[in-house]
Amino acid sequence: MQTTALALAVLGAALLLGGLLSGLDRRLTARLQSRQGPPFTQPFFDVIKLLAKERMVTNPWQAFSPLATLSAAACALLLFAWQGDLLVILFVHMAGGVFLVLGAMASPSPYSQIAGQRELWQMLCCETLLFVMAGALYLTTGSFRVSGAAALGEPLLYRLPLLFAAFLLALTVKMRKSPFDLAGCHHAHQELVRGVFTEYVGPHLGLLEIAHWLEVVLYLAICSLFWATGPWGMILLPLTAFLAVIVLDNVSARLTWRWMLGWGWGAAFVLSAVNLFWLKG
Amino acid sequence: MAGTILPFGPQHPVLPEPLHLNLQIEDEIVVSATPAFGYVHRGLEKLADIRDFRQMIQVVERVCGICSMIHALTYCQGLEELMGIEPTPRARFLRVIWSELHRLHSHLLWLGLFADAMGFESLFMQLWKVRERIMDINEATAGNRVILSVNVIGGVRRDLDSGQTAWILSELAEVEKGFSAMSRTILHDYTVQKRTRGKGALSRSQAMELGCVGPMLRASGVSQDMRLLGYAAYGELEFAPVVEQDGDCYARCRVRFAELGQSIGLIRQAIAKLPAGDTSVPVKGRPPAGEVVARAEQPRGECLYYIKANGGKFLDRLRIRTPTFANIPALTVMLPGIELADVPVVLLSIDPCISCTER
Amino acid sequence: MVFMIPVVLKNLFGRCATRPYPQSPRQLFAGSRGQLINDAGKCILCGTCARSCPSQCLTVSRKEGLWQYEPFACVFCGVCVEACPAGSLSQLGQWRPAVRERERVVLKVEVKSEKSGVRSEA
Amino acid sequence: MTIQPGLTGSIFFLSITGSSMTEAILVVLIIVPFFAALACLLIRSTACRACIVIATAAMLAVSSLLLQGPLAPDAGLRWAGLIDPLITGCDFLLLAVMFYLGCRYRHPLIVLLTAGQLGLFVRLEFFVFAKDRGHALFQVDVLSLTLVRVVCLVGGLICLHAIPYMQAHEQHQNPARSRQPQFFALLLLFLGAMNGLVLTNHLAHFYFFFELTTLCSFLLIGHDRSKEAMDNALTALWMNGLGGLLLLFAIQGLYGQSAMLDMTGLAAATAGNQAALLPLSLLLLAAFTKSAQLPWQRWLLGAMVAPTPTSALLHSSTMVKAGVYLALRFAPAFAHTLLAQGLMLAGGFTFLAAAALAIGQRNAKKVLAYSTISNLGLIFACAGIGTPAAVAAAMLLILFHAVSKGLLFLCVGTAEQQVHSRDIEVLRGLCARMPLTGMIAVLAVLTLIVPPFGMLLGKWLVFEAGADHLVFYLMLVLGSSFTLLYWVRLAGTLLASGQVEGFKPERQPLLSRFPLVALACGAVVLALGAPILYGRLLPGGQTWSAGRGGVLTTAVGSFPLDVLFAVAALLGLLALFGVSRAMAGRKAFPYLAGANTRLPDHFVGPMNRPVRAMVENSYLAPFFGEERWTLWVNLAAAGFLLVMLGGALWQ
Repeated sequence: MQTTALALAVLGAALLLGGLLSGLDRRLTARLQSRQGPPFTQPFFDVIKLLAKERMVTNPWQAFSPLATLSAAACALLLFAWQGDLLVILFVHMAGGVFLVLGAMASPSPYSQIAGQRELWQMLCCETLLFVMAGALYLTTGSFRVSGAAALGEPLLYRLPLLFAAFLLALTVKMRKSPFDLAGCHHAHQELVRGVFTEYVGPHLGLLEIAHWLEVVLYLAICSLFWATGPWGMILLPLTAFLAVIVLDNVSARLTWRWMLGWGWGAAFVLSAVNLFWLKG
Repeated sequence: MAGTILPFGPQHPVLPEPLHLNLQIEDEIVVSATPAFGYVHRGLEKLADIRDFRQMIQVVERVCGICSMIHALTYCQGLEELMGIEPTPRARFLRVIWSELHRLHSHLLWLGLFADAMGFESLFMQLWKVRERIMDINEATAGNRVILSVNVIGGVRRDLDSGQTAWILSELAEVEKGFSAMSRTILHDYTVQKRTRGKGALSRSQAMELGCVGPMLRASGVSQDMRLLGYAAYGELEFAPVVEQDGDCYARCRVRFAELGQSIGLIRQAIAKLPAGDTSVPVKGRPPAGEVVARAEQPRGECLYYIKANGGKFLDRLRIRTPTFANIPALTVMLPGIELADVPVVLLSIDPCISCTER
Repeated sequence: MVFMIPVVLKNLFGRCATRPYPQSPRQLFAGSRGQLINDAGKCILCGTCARSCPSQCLTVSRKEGLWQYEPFACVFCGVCVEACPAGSLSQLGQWRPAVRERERVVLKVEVKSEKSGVRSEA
Repeated sequence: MTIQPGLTGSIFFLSITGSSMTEAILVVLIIVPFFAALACLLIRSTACRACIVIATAAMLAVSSLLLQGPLAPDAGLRWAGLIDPLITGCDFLLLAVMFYLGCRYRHPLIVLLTAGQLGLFVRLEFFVFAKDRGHALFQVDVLSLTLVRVVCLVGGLICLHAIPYMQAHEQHQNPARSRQPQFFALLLLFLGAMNGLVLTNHLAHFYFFFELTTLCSFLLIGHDRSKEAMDNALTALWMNGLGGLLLLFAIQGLYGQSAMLDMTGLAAATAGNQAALLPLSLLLLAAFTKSAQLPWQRWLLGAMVAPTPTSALLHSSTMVKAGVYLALRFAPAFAHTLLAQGLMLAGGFTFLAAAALAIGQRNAKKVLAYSTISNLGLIFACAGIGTPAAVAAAMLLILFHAVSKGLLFLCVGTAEQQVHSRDIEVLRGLCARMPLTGMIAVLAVLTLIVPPFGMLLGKWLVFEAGADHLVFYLMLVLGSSFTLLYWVRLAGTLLASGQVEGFKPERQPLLSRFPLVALACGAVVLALGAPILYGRLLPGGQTWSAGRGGVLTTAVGSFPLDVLFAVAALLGLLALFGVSRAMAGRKAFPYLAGANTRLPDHFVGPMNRPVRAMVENSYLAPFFGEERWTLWVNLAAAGFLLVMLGGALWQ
């Protein structure tokens, strides 16, 4: 019972944090573009409005996918909060991505189907880099548990600088920001309209939005592992990374997924592999 | 199997206007593209049957929301030629000023949309922020922001006093500062170059063969500009067309960006040389029977008006050939072979004005 | 990418270019073609405005003494204002406020009389 | 043990003749299929054949479940005098048949390889092997039990599915004379051979069964007698013949080291023996050919021309597992040597490269084939890592892979008979046309890639076991991501459709439906029973505490099965609710840029004509196409094999 209450509290906090981060993102992006931007709480109003709308689907699978994506994100976050195994957290998180893609591909819309495949490339980018990071965590701390990072005594960043750079790429991809907002970006001004979200409306879209908040929070939580020596590092490093991604979003055009796979991911994977060998060697 | 077939438009968020493309794609590479028209056809040319030749000025202004001033200008110049009217010198210079203001705001708008097509949102916002000053000038001098409605047969409806011209010059200096601050991003940014260089390239001969006009043609190395005809006061001003050789999206971007500076230079020259006098000559009577072809350089290229009058209040025939219509055939050559992600970029590179095209 | 950084940072710490319209509208420039109004006192119901209007949004009926205006058809070109021989038409320095329903302005004009009335119909 | 009434007659018969229960079951498992095969061949009535197949499948299933280890050390010894000459005799017959086939199809390579085998076998049998063979003929441990149950349960279900499949297949092919008797005889014969292969403890007998499965494979691949089928069957025969030859050399070498043919004994006796590494590496090479590991993948890809039950049974869930079985059986012998490291890298490379090649495939069966090769590579790598955790992971992977992959093959086979194509693009939207088969296929894919299902558990174990070997770990990371990619794409393609009006399962024969549903339930139940399975499969080591509070804990991590199952169950309930609500609600047409017509996937195209919006997946042939990469990948794989051999020679 106590565990359930605690889990709900963690999820509530993550939801609040995710929504506020989304609000901060929108506000800050607006200011960087010389616009006023919405209030910080706007994402909450948006989601509440979406949840209250009519349910419509083009394929019944679309009713299932958002639920699965959301529960995978929530489950991964809870596992993180309970200091679980990073590999398992990544597997669970990956399952969320799987359902997102399945939902997108289930619809007959060509936009959403093409975006589903792009999302797969994006997952390839993110997941490989994070799994390499899990390997690095193991090599440094002797354990795949996230608690190992805190027990290390010094910031992981000192030992994994190259991996951190690679992680920033994964974070950009995950936050759906330029130059990698390929499979669905926050506004629909993209050749694939809203990518994997194109065919979602109302409550289903609302759930996906919440899932996205939780995923961003999870990534920032993983980011905090890089400086897990104290609360300040655990707050400031992810926040800096978050802000850096938003600035990057505003100073670059969108690139193509071929570039992302060829140059972006290629370089990031090599960097992280070099970091891994360096740790061992 | 026929591969992927995608309806690109008419209501696609990337497109500023409803063009429809039937895209056939394989592995996200375009195999073929078939444009389709008619989604926003309004039959404006046919309105000549029920609106008299003066009212038609306001109608042709609405052919296009972005280059409205030059539509009206071309129409008025055509009728002036037919009726044998010579507009006053001051009117001719004022027409240049407003034309170039229009070109400025159109090019800034296009640069913004172009940036948006490649997902560069902040550049888009920044350019439109700069554009706001031009819109302010339009509103302060002509009364409206976009559809200026300044042209009449025989001259212009509004005048500029010395205070206004001074203010325009100072505002233009700000505008120049504004877009110059973007020049390195637009011309040298890595991500922008990745998305534009080598995309949708047209050789000189291809551009000529496909009948491209305006910046499209100039970007492929052809020095063609209707302003060289010397209509309005262009014959008395110094300028040379901006020409680039590569013929790709990047070259088109360079041409239009350079034309921003050129337009500001032309306005400065026109204000400096602005003669005194009336803004219009009184016009009596109706256009005599006969036909005339008028041409002018719009931001998107050559605009052509064919006017046939029968001596009555209503024109016999009005036919408009807009620059986008001339540039669209190039799409069928430029699109195959590029990535789906580059379709909006290449599409925007012709600066499509679909309302113009479909009238 | 680096070229854009100073620009966005300047935006971040500078004043923003947008304003919360319609709470704080911008003052229009002098000579802007805003809302069209007819001073019933000066109107002579000659019908010149209706004949010159390119969008045909004006109808004048001398018999009934009515001057009618469809703001939703009006293109705010100002041709009627210039054509008006009595100088009764003018354009305000502000735009028509946004409304939810279609409006039509019907003006009762009594030529050579001071009485007039304005009413709107949905 | 007491005899339960209602067991099949043969068990009853054998048990009353005085043999122990376990030995009776062994006989049922190995001998009965041979007789059933004979019956199939002789009785040409369709109904009778169906009855024989069903009865055999049921008998095998029950027997495999009843089989319990471990065996007495002298198990089967008293029949040794009977069995040994029998098998030796059959061996000569088998080699003679293969030699004849080589001559008949004028395939010099097969002739040469078979002649080599024959010569070597004669030498070994008459001049090398000692006559005294005083060791257990059978072994029943966790490994062989796992495989026997896979063979009997999954294999039995596949045989059932084959009954209606072959009926339809022949209607489509319309041969002059039905070849179904041969087909089912071969399937049943194969089941017996496979049971023998995993249960025998005698290396020479193992060789016999190994070759017998090769012959079955050849005959089944060539079943349709088309030119393509025959070519591919011959490829399979010569490649596996090479494997047989290598195996014989390995047997000779191993016998030379410790003078015994007891497999478990050999594995223990040669551990730490440097000189045994060379024969062991030959043994691994033989295993590689059997499991179609790179660079020997060609025969398995070619084998996909066979009727789908063949692919499901031989080429995904059972026969190809013979190779990994051999590697796992001898894993203790080469643990912690350079050879093991080489095996790990070669397996890891196969895992990665086959997964990458699968991305470029648009033939559904070939995707499944590449995925099989890829997963077998992972299992080989586990044998190379050799830790108890890795070996346990390997067994889990064998089990879960057999169930899910067999199921997927059956789904593709069922669909194939409706749409007459194996092209993924033709299968697009299968879930709308054949809701039951489609959804089961999607479920099967999900069991392969999503926690808490078994494959991912196995993979998690491999990740944790392999994290100390960086190159291997990176291969694992990349390979897993590629695997995810092609599976999700396949499942998404099956789902892609609009306008689903309720869930109305399609009509299909009971014998088609039952195996599908049973295997689907099996996949889910196996995942549910995972904690219990761990308890059985994992050796009782110090570092292991399986199933404590539903959390599987290792020294370096933990897998919270309880949480994941709770979430999955909750999600399932919510999904039922959500989907039914969505089905009841308003249906929408997809976004087609505002040009929709009255048909859900048509838009108004040029000249106002309706055009169908279509999507084809990106297979990226330039990046992942097999035409471009096969040569390079094979060269690299050969390089890894050389490294492996070099590792053996170096030490």
